[in-house]
Order: sequence, then C-alpha cells, then structure tokens
Amino acid sequence: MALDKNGIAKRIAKELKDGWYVNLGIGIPTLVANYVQDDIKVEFQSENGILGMGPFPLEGEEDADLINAGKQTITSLPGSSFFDSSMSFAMIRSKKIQLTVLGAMEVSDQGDIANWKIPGKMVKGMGGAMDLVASAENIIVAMQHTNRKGDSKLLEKCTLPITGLNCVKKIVTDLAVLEVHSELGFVLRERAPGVSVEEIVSKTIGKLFVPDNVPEMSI
Amino acid sequence: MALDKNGIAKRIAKELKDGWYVNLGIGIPTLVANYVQDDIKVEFQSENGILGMGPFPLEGEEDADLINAGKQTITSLPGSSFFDSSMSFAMIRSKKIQLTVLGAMEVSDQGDIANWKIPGKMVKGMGGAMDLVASAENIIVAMQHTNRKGDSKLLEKCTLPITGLNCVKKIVTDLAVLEVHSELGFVLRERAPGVSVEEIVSKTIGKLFVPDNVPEMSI
Amino acid sequence: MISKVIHNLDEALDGLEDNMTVMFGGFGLCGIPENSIAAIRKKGTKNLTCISNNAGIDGFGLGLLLENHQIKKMISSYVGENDEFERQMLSGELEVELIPQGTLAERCRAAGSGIPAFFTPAGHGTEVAKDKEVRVFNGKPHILEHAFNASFAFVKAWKGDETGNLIFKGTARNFNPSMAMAGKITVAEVEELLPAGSLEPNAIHIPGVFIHRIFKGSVFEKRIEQRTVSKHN
Amino acid sequence: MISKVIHNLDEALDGLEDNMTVMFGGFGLCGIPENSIAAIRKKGTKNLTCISNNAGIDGFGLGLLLENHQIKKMISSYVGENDEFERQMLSGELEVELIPQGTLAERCRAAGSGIPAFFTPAGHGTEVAKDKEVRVFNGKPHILEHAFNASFAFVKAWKGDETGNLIFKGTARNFNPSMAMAGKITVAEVEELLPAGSLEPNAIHIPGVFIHRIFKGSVFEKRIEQRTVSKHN
Repeated sequence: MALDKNGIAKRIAKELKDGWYVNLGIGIPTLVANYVQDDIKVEFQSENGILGMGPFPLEGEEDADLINAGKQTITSLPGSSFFDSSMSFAMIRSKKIQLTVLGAMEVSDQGDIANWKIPGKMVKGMGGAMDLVASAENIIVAMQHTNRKGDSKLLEKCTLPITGLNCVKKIVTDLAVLEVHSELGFVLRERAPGVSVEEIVSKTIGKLFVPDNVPEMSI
Repeated sequence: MALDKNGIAKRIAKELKDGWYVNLGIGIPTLVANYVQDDIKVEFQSENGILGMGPFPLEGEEDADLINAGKQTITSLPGSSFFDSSMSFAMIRSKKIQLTVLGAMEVSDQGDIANWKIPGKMVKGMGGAMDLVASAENIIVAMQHTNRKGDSKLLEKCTLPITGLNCVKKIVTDLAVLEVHSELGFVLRERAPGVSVEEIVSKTIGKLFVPDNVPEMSI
Repeated sequence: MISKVIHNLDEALDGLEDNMTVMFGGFGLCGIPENSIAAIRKKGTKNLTCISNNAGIDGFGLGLLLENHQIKKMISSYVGENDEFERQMLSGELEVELIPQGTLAERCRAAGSGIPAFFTPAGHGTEVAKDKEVRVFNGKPHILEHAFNASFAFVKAWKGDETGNLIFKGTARNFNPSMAMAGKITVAEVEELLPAGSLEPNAIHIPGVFIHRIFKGSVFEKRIEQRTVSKHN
Repeated sequence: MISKVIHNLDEALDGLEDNMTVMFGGFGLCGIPENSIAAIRKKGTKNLTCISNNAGIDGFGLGLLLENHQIKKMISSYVGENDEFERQMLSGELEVELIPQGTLAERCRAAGSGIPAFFTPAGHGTEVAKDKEVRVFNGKPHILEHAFNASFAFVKAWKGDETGNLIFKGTARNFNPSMAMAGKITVAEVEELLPAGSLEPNAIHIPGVFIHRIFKGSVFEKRIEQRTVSKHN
C-alpha cells in the first residue's frame, strides 16, 4: 500500500543521524520533525534565521517574532540561536547543514530537481530552495511518485524550470526509496509495503536500475 | 616654527565634523583624539572591532580584552559597540567611516601613499592600512614634511612600495597643510606659524601649486 | 549636536523620491518596518523598486504600497499570499525579479560591506544564471552576483539606542541587519529607543555607524501570517 | 548521543597533522586560543601553515610554535614584535605572506559562507594585487580574492554552551567569529562552558553549527602587549 504523507516523513526520519543539523522544507518535509528517533539528537535549522527550532507553540503562546521559513509560528529549544539571513545562508552554502529535505515537482535520473515554477501559472518564487540545493551535500526529496494526473515525477530530464542540477541524492515517495547514481540513474532501494517492483517500474519514466533484491521498507 | 606632533594632531582635529565616525592610525593620528572640539561629537573606530573608543583606562583598570588596533589598552564610551573583523572592514569598505587619519613614509602629488614597507628592512605588514586607503573617501595624512635625512616625503612618485593609489585628500605636516588635486598636484593651503612659503617649496619635491594667499594655520 | 533620533515620520522619509530603489527588512510579516511602510503610503512616493524578501499580504506590509500603486518593481525571493500582487503582476503593471533567498541576503550584505561582486553556487544551471558569468571553483560552477544599490533601507529592530545601535529579537532579525548595512540612508524603527549606553556593547547586532535615522515606532501590529499551534495535553 | 564537549586536549587536536593549514583567532595577544596553542606545542605538529592576523610575541601566542619550529608559513596582516619571527624570516626558515587585514577577515568569512571568491578594492595598485584579476566596478578597480581553505580553526570565546554556541567579549572577538565559521574542524576554547539553554539565543555571536569541539580552557593568562593608562586626577 502506498505510503501517506506521514509514512513518507517517517521513512525519511530514519535517515537522520545523531548530531546532524537538518533543514526541512515546506510540506511533507516539515512532518519529518515529528518522527525523530528517541536515541538521537538533531537540530533543525530554518533558513529565516533559527537553529534549534522546536514544535508549534501552545495556543496563546504564539510569538509573531518567532516563525519558521513557512511563516508558521514555532518555538525554540534550549541551545537554540537566532541569526540574520546572510549568516543563515552562510551556514547553508558552507555545508554545515548535514541534511536537507525538500519537496519536488520533478526529479531527473541525473539528480536534477524542479520545484519552484510551473510555466503559465503564477510564479511565487524559489525562496531559499536554489541556495539549499546548490550547496547541500545530502538532499532527500520527499514527494508523491506521480502527479495528480498519474504521470511520473521521476523523469529522464526535468520538463519544468530547474531549481538545481545533479544535487538530489535520495528520493522517498509514497511508493519507493530510490537513490540517484550518476551512471545507473535511479536505483530502487526499497518498496512501500505491498507495492510491487512492477508498479514502481511502470510509474518511473527516468532510467531505473532495479537490483535483484528490493526489500519492503520497514517504517 | 614647525609644529610638533601634538601641533599636527591639533590642526587635524579642526577637520573633524559633528557626527563623524573617524579611524585614527598609529602614531601622530592617535593624538588627534585628544583635541576634539567640545561642541562636536565624533566616534572613534578601531579596526580590530570597536566603535566608541574612549581614552586609556585608569591604572589598574586595564582589560586585556579591550585594546585598539595599536594593541594599546583602551576604554569604551557609552553607546559603543564591539564587532568582529569582517564587520569592521565591512563598515570601512562601505564608506561608513567619514575620516581616516594615518601616517605615511611618502605621498605623491597624485595622492598615492606608501606607508607599509621599506625594501631591505624587516617588513612588518600593512595591517588594515591597504583596506582603509582603498575605501576611505576622506583621508588625511599626518606626517613630517621631510624624513630624518631631510629629504622631502612629498614626491612626484612614491619610491617605496605603494599602500594605495590616488587616495590621499589632505596632508598635514609639521610645516604645512596641503590638499591633493588631480591636476594641480599638492596645493599649499596653510603654513605652520612662522614657516615661509619658500621653506615649504624647498622641501617639497612633487608638483606644488602655491596660491597667492597662503595663510598661517590657526591652531 | 547632530542627533540620529527623529521625531516625526516626514523627517524619516526626507529625501525619498519617486523611482528610487528601496530595501525593506522582514521575512513574511515578521520584522517588517510597519511604521515606515505606513508613512511611505501616506507620502505617496511612486514607482519604487522594492528589495524585500516578500511582498506582504493584501492590506498589510508591502501590500499597502502595492494596492496604492506605489511599487513599480519587486525584487524578492518569494511573493505568494497576495491577490493584488498577482493581479498587478499578471496584468503587467508590476515588474518582478525573483532571486534565490541566500543570494538576496548576500547581495545586501555585500552592498553593506563594500564588496561589489561575489561568486555563489546558488542558481547555477537555472534561469537565475541567465547572462551571468559562470566560473568553476573546486570543481563546481558558480555564478557572479553583484551588490545591490539602494538609496534607502527601512529596517525594524527590537531595541535601539540614540547612536543607532540595534538589537533584534528572534526570527524578526532576518534581512534587517544586512539591509541596515546596505542602505545609503538607513532608517530604523524600534520598539524601544534607549539612551546611549543602555545596550550591552557585546550584544549589539548592528553598530550605529550603519544607521542614519532612528525612531520609536508608534504602533507595532505584528500580524501573524500562519498561526500554528500545538494542542494542550 | 554525540557531544561536542571534549575533556582533554588530545581530543581537541585529534586529526591535526603535519603540513596542515590552520587558523588561529586573535588580534595581537587579545582573544587568542592560548590553551590550544599550548597543546599544539606539546603535540609537536610540524610544518604548519598558520592563518592568523599576527604572529604572537617571543614566548607567547604563536611565538610558542615559532620558537619550536612548528610553523612553515605565516599568513598574516602584521607580524612585528617578535625577534624569533624576524630571525626565522630573514634566514629563510619561515615563509611569510602578508595580506591586508580586511581581506584576511573577508577571506575567512567567505570560507565560512560558501563564497569561493569576491572582489575588493583593498590592495589594488600594490604588490598585493600581483597576478590577481582586476575588474572595475562603479569606476573603481577591484581585485579578486579567494576564500581560505583551512583544515582546522582554533578560536577563543568568552562564553560557550554544550551545543557550541559562542559569545565573545570586547575586542577579543576580532577574527574569532569568521575563523570559527571557516574551519573544516573548528575547536573553540571558552572561559565559561555552560549547559545548552544558558545563553540568550538573541545574544549568540556564532551559532553552534559552526563549532565541532568545545572545551573550557584551564588557563587564560591574557597577556597585555601595550599597557597604556590614563593618569588618575
């Protein structure tokens, strides 16, 4: 059965390692914070200027001066720090953030990502996504395997305007976990529970390498 | 009579304007702080990371964590701020400091300055001088008119390694106040009390323009 | 003696003219210079090019200047959440230049640091890199980006003193410090305006040297764009 | 769980090897990482390229590494006040590269900001510009300068917490923040080491993300280079 959003977030949370600094994009990536394992400590960075981001505040304790990059009210945890935007992207560009999780409209089998603009639709902008994908050494994309029309979002080449080239390392969709390899393209590493390799193959347009053994995810 | 060091500093202090931020180099320039007029307020910047530098501390109140760019113990005044070196030179390069006063070994009639290196002698380095002269829009050089051998320090072309090109606007020596103009070269504006135009002419090698009227300095 | 402290908003905007390029601090509605924006609306300055990470919402923030047709061009990283913005952009009334957020911040910081240009990897291979110089450093392509050039910067701080020193609070800091450094004239509005010497010199985020005018804002509405809360147990 | 707090100096220097490029915070003797320098002297690592604004004095600061012949090259803006330095330099034992102070700071900040290169006016027309690209911006020539690349940065802060957040005091801040950002491994020694949550999040100068190892220095001698005083009335 295909994973729901929380399932995708849960699977990604298993990638987190003790001591990592992590930037979570808007949407499914934000949910990852809810599933951090108890035996590790990670610090969440939000690019508008906080390290050590905590959960949403209790009702009545919202502070207009304390939001995340999605403009949601948040809290700060002990050990947190605030800083300005140039410092925030300084740490992003200098690769101090060990993991970036973000959504995508399309990913290519070369690791290109398109997630900011649909021609003909109102363009809202790239926000910090282009900076993040250009610098992060470890990018996981969280997305549905197909779009609303049922077309694959895993392509040979992105058709939408590019956010960054050759940057995505791993993709977790509702159907599968895939890695991006420069020679092999998408490498199918795990299937969602009950999802067949055939279904994944049929819903993937980009070059896909299927190893002999593709285990089901454990979540 | 030629000015002594304090006389040069006093004359330069008259250039200060209310509200200015000022960077004073090591040596004679440091003395300028002692002669700020009572009816204006200026803030002194030291490029190692302070705005609002005050006088030397009282004996016994020295703080090893509070020094100026000359490595002397100092104090801070109300309204002062501390910052790091990159911020310090950010404000210097972005021209937030209205006046820079520094010493020189040689100045050319094009406003070039040499003050950091004598070939054959132990080179200590340029410190912040190259950054200051490259960015400051208002540079006053405080120096003796001639060197120890009696040779002019106001030249057609600097013979020593350059610190910066076309940057000096005004020179206050023990003998004179001179401005640097792109066409006219050094323009003699004031004489030290009792010093003749002839003496200044004889001790100036670079192109010198002498206006009809060259008043004595009032200090 | 000269004072940076101003007592009415006309003084704050002295010299602000049609067609100027102006920076506004803030991220979303967080840390925006509300009082200056209101004053610019009242003054009616037109054809502004605004450098601001976002463009406000309908009826608040830069939305107030948009609906009054005072903005010719927005230079931002993200501009959603604003119907009037969308209408003006689609109709061609409003020009929009989108810039990666980190590049936007760094171009402000560069302007305030006397760095005319720098290389960044952000945007390489995208339409942002169009007509820009590309150079490879450490095996990776980077693009050359230039410092902004803004006649005014309007910023909002938490505490300020008479000499212009500023301290920001929480994530309301965001673009305010870099823009404060970048303005040819920087106007700071603060929640608390204190005598010189009231702020801990080690705790100051932006030294007063960058600030030309400072005033205590009369109103800070501080609207929240996305009120998200956790449940009480 | 992983902790950044280390309890002996061997751990602080783990991975430091001969021939590495290493940054040291401080200006003169102010804000130098005394404890790390002492540990490096004890460890005896050789042929270091040291990026530091100054080179210490005889018997203190980097002078301790110089007299032990551990430094191959100094990259500094000013290197006076040190007889042993002068002797080694004149004899050719020690290589010296002199860099304008602001460029030195900005090349550190660039390294810690993922900016591989930037243009600055400092040094144009001087021997510092030799073999460097020159480009005119706003009618003024600038030279292209590159980010440093340092395996280690040793910095000294006033207060720090277990997550690596740092606060500096007075002018002991100087090069420490930019270098803290720049090191591939950054080791911070602090006067006070506090539990996470002890520092005001608005007052932190360098967020812990940049710091890999932190320890409470056992001794801070804090020598004064030029003791200048005013007379009591």
